Order: sequence, then structure tokens, then C-alpha cells
Amino acid sequence: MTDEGLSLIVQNIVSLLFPLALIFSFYIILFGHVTPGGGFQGGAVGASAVVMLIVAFGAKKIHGNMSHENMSIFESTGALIFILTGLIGLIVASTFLSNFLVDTPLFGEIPAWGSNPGILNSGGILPVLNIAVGMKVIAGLSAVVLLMALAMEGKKK
Amino acid sequence: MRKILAFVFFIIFCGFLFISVYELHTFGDPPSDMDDYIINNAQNQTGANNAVTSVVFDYRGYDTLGEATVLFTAIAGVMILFRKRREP
Amino acid sequence: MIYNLPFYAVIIIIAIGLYIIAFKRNLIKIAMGITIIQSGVNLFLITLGYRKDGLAPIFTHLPKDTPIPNGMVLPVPQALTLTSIVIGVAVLALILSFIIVLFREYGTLDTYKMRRLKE
Amino acid sequence: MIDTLLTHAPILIIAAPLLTAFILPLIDKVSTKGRNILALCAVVFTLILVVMLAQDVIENGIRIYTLGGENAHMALPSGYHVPVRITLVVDALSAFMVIISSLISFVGLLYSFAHVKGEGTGKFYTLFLLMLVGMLGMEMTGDLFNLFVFLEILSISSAALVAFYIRKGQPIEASIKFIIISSLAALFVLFATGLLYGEYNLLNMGALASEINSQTGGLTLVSQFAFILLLASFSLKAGSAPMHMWLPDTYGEAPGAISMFLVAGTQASLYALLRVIFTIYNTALDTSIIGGLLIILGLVSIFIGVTMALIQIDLKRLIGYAAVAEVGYILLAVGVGFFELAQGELSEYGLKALQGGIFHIFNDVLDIGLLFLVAGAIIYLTKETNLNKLGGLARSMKYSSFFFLIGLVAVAGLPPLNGFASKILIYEAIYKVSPLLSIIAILASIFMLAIFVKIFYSVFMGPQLPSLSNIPKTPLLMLTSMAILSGIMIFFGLFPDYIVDHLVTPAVNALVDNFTYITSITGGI
Repeated sequence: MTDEGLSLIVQNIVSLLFPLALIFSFYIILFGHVTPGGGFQGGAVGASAVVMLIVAFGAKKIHGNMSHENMSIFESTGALIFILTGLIGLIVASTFLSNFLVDTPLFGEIPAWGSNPGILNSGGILPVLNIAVGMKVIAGLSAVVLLMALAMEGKKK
Repeated sequence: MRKILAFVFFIIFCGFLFISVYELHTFGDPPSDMDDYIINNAQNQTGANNAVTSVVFDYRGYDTLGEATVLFTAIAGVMILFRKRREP
Repeated sequence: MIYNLPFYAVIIIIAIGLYIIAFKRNLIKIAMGITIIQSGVNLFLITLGYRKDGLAPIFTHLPKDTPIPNGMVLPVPQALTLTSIVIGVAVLALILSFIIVLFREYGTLDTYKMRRLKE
Repeated sequence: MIDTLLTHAPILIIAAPLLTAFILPLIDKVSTKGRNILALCAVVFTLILVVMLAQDVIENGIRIYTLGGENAHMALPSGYHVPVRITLVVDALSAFMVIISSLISFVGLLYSFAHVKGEGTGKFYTLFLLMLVGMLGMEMTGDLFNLFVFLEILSISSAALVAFYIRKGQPIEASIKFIIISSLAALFVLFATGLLYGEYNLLNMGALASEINSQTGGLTLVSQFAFILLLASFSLKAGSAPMHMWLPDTYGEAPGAISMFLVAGTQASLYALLRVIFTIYNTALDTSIIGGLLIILGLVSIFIGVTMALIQIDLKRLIGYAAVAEVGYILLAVGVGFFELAQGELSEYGLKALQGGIFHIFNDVLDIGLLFLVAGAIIYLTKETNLNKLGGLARSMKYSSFFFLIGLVAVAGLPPLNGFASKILIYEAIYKVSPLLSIIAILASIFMLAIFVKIFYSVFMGPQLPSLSNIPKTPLLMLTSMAILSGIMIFFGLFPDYIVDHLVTPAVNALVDNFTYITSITGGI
């Protein structure tokens, strides 16, 4: 891997694939409470999209556009949403992390028991936590890979 | 000499692991008190169709918080390792 | 039970990982050994929750005649595995970064040659 | 108001430092002073809550908190017979350990304000708080898998903190050793958890204990194997003898306050070991075999710790080996206590041994911690750890040498200080079991005294070396934190009965009596 990244063909294909992979990751995160998937799985897909960019274009260039400090802020925000949801549960309902959104208009519908086609607007705090964890995992794993790649590129000179 | 001793110890340990799973329940027929409750009640209590997600974020949500913390910790650790530094 | 074959496979995987950690000298190989043991333990948790002919515990478009709960695999081991996979990734990331920095300082990955700590 | 706070105290104790750790990277961009104040506030808030909770628990008995449940005090879901959700369980022993961790974190944070400078300080405090979270989580959880998660938080954050200064690579070497060994230990804890889950389909410790203790015809083979794995992993993490190699390396290379904090971390693992032995298994085990095993582990730890400390030339590694010996004393006392535990009844000497052992957990953290703080100050000021190149420091570091003297007297177990208070209990109890054991223990203490007196002379007394003639003054915050620790030690030494009656005995009772623990979870079935 040179500083400029891989060849032009790879770069073009990666820029085509990147939005698709990102959309797929958002799908997995948002539908985590209805179909197989969830925050971690979708986050890993999103992070691998970013890793694809890092491999194709080189860590220096990616670092210029989204530095690991910004990713760290993004990640902290995800973690904060998680723990604040838990604390709101403590204040509004009975205990830390209790599912206070069930039976409310937001994500509160309860599907029929047993087999059913699934409702997106269900699950209580589960979708919120899925999104928080998804943010965290995308930002966190990309930051780790970016830092390692930067360290390896720095060593070569 | 030290290597042989280590190897013997290694073999004993692996045998010990083997016996422990030999005595475990038959594969495909686990005891399931706790899990039956979750499968039966997950939909009504959390409103989610995916029982695994309802375990991850509701019944064992605290574990997931811990796990998110582990990831956060590891990333903070990696950042601390690769920081620009002037050594004291 | 002699038919617990998946459990024995788990033990073999763990034994391979342990062997690598105990008898190899290269740090990267040791990191690989840890990952192999992690995979073994994750597989163990998954196999613990398997029920014969069970489906995934997800109700969306579930076949109508599935007995509940006996026709589904256990959800808790899957959740535990998810947690332990992420923890494994975190540990591995940290170990690999340590190895990168260590290689920069020492110029070798052989554990026998990096003994700057006094005995 | 106070009532609500107390109800939610177990989770708030964990959530406060955790929330702060998540916010710190954001605040760090804005102001460094605000960051320090916020971290201090979080730790002080935790300490206050811990003291309130401990007082309540010791007066009113065990307190449980079900996360996500409709009622915080009910571990079982309504109308069902096994616990499904994660519970936090705080009994007097947990309260005792939590006090240790939060107190040590407060002292360590004060010390770090003076000690840690330069790039990456913000991340340092983040990791520091996360390490505190890991310890507190381990000490309050009532769930076996949750214990594993927090064990990992503790080991990852400590590994990253040990490697904070890279110097020539030695801290990284110590750190990689530490993380490989601790992740192996954690993986086997997870494997054992899996075995127990496969056998009983339970993860809650109270419910597991109830299943294991109510079994007729002894333990099943699987739960015996799970016990052996848990025993090996946690004693490895606690730094007991045959697997102590990582401990002096890690303690020796970590920055000053972190060495002290790591001691508290090993005690958290020791707590997990005690929980497994006394709460989950208790008399389902053969008390004489397991008690004997613990006694042997303790004796070997004491022996190795003292003999290896004799030949060290590095100041912090020497203290690290002394820490191994101190862990040995705790294991020895606990082993004698478990040896004497028959059918849930404890003989008088067993009780005394356990009192000594549990009290010694606190004293070990204080004594070794104080020594590490002084050693950290010496390294910070002189940049030198080799004992042969240090000398005559008493002239320039008057207060530090005084604090070192206090730590020395306490570690050696001499009368006016806290080390004596707990060690005399241990000696007295094990003398009744076997006079030989107590002679060995006393001899080891005398050796320890000899070693540390030698160190004291070579570091602080004698002619001032020319290379050390103009070292700067010790920062005030460092001295303050040392003074806090020595104040507590002197208080413990002067009024040991008060501490034993009000803090240690409830903890010992909670440890031995697993019936109360089980009924608090399963509701008296």
C-alpha cells in the first residue's frame, strides 16, 4: 500500500460500493428489533465500509476528511445516548434501563403474539439503543483501524 | 525439560476440559427454564419481534452497556498508545 | 454423552489456541492463539443454546406451525456470544496496537529476544 | 428524596463515573481545568454515595437492585421461579470492597493531578474512571456473566494505563504480558460460566448457589470442573503464587498512582474468588481440601514474595513482590477460615481468621498503596528506580521519607499501625490450627521488616549522592494524598476494634452466611 492508496479501478469501485454498504448497515441497525441484526452487526458492516475506504485511498487522505478525534466525539455521543436512555428510564419509570417507551406513540406498538409480519414502530427503547450502539460501533471500529493504519504508514518512512 | 513438563500439563488440562463437556447435557436438549420465559414473554414485555435483540438490550441491557464500555475503553487505550508524545 | 460431538470440536479448537500460546514465540501468533480460544468459547456458548430442529427466536414471518417455545433455540446464549465477540474485538485491537508499538521500539516480535524487564 | 437515592444507589454508583468517563473526551477539547474538576466531582460523588449505601447495608442488611425490572427489589419476574434480569446485590462484603475501591480512586486521582502531565492526560482520566467502573461493577454484581464483562473492563483499562509512559518499551512489554494473561483468565471464566449455564440454565449467582447447595448427592462433575476453572482464573488475576509472574512487572512499570490502583484491582479479583468459594459453592465443596489448597497457595505466595523481594534492585518491583506476599497472608487466613467452616457453622478461630483476612484486604491496599505512592514520587522527582543509584533522599524529601517509614512499619506488621491489627488476628487464629503455620507467617513478616529497613537506609539515609543534590520539591497534592492514606492507616492502627466491629465483622458474616444471599434473590423458597 502506497500513500496514494490502491489503483484507480479499485478506488472507483470502492466509491461506488461505499454508499451501498453504508445503506445496508443503516438497514440492519434500524430493523434490528424486527429482523435478524442489531446495532453491533450493522455497526460492524458500516465500519467495514469505512475500512474499505481506508484501504483503497490510504489512511492519510481519509484522515484529512474525517479525523479520529471527530470519530471519538461521535462515539462518545453514542455512548452518552445509551446511558442517558438508561437514566431516563430510572427517572420516568421504575429502574435503570427499564423499557419506558412500550405503549407510547414512539416505538410503542406491541405486535400480535406469535408469528406476525412485524411492525417497525415497536420495541420501546430497543431501536433507540440500537441506533446508539450502531453509532458507537461504526465510529469506534473505524477509529481503531484508522489509528493503526496511520501508525503503520508513519513507520514506513 | 521445561517444555516436556509444559506439554504434559497441557495434555492434562485438555483432557480435563474434555471430561467436563462429556458430562454436560446432551447436545440439542438443553435445560431451558430462563429461556422459555424470555421466548414466551419477550413480545409482550418489550414489543420486539426479535427475541435476541430483546435479550441484548432489555433483559441483559446492563451487559450491553458494559460491552459498549469495553469497546470505548479499548479505543481510548489505542488512542493513548498512538498519541503524539514528548517523553518526560 | 458420546454424541456431544460439537462440544468436542469446541475443546479441540480451544486446545489448538492454548497450544499456540504455550509453545510459540512470535507475538502475532500468540495474538492469533487468543483469537482462536475466543472463537472456541463463542462456539461453545452457541452450541449450548441449540435445541434440536430449533429455529431462530425471531417472530417475524415465523412458520405458523412452530411450537413455542420448544421449536426455537435459546436466545440468551446468542446474546452472550454477541457480547463476548465484541469484547474479543476490543481485546484484539488493544493487543495488536501494543504489538505495533513494541515492534517499533524493539525491532523484533520474538518473545525470547525482548527481555528488557529484569528477571 | 434520600430514600429514592438509596434505592437507586447501586446503579448510580456505577453510572456516575461511567457517564463522566463518556463526557470527559468532549470536555477535554474545551478546558483542561474543567475536565479535572469534573473527574474529581464524579469520584467524590461516588465516594459519598458509597458511604451512604454502606452505612445502610450494614444497618439494614442486604440490598438488591434489578435492572430494568418493574420493581427494583424483586429479583424474580412476577409469577416465575428463576431470575431473568441482571441483579446488583450489595451485602456488607460488597459494601466493604466498594469503600476500598472508591477511597483508593479518590486518593489516586488527587495524586495523578500532580503526577500526569502532557499529551493524552484527558484519556488518562477517562481510563482511570473506567477502571474504577470495572472494579465497582465486579464488586456489586450478582450475575456471573456480568462479572466477566466488568473483569474485562478492568483488565483492558489497566493494561492501557500501565502502558501510559512508553519510555523504552518496557511498560508495553509488561502491559502486553498483563493483557494476554488476563484475557486468558477471563476467557476461562467465560468457559466456566458457560458450563454452569449449560448445567443449570442460570446465570444469577444467588440462584446458582441455591441450585448447587440444594443438590442431593454432592456436586455434579460439571460444577466441580467449573469451580476449578473459576478458582484458577481468579487466583491468577489476584496474583497468588504459582501464577504471580505478571504482577511485579505490571506494578513495576505502571505510573505511580496506577500501581496503587492495580492493587485495588487485584483485590477485586480476590473478592470474586471469595464470592465463588463462599457464596456460590460454600459447604457443597469439601472444606478441608479447598481450605488446605488455599492455605498452601497462601504459604507459597508468602515464601515467593519474600524471597524474591530480597534480590530485587528495582524499587517498585520490590514493592510488587511484597504485594504478592501480602496476598499470600490474605489467602492463608481465608483458607484457615474455610477449613474451619463445617455445615455453615464457624468455629471461633475460623471467625477470627476470616476477620483478619478480610481486614487485611483493606490494610494491604493501604500499606502497599502508600509505598507505591512514595516510590512514584521518588521516580517522578529523580527519574531513577535503581536502588543502587538512590541515596540520602531524606534531606530533600523529608515528608516522603516519613510516609515511607509509616508504610514500612505497617507492611512489616509492627504494633502501632494497621498492619499489626490485622496480622495479629491472623497469627492468633492460625496458631490454633497449626503452630508451624503461624511461625512461618511471623518469620516472613520479620524478613519483610529487614528488607524494607535495608531499603529505607539505602534510599533515604546515608550521604547525599551528587547526582541527586538538587531535585525539585515534592508537589503538594502528592503529599496530601500520601497524608490521607497514612491518616487512615494510623486511625485503623489506633482503633482496630472499632473497624473490626463496625465494618469487618458484618462483612465476614455476609461472606459466611450464603443463606441470606440466596433468599434475597429467590425470595425465601
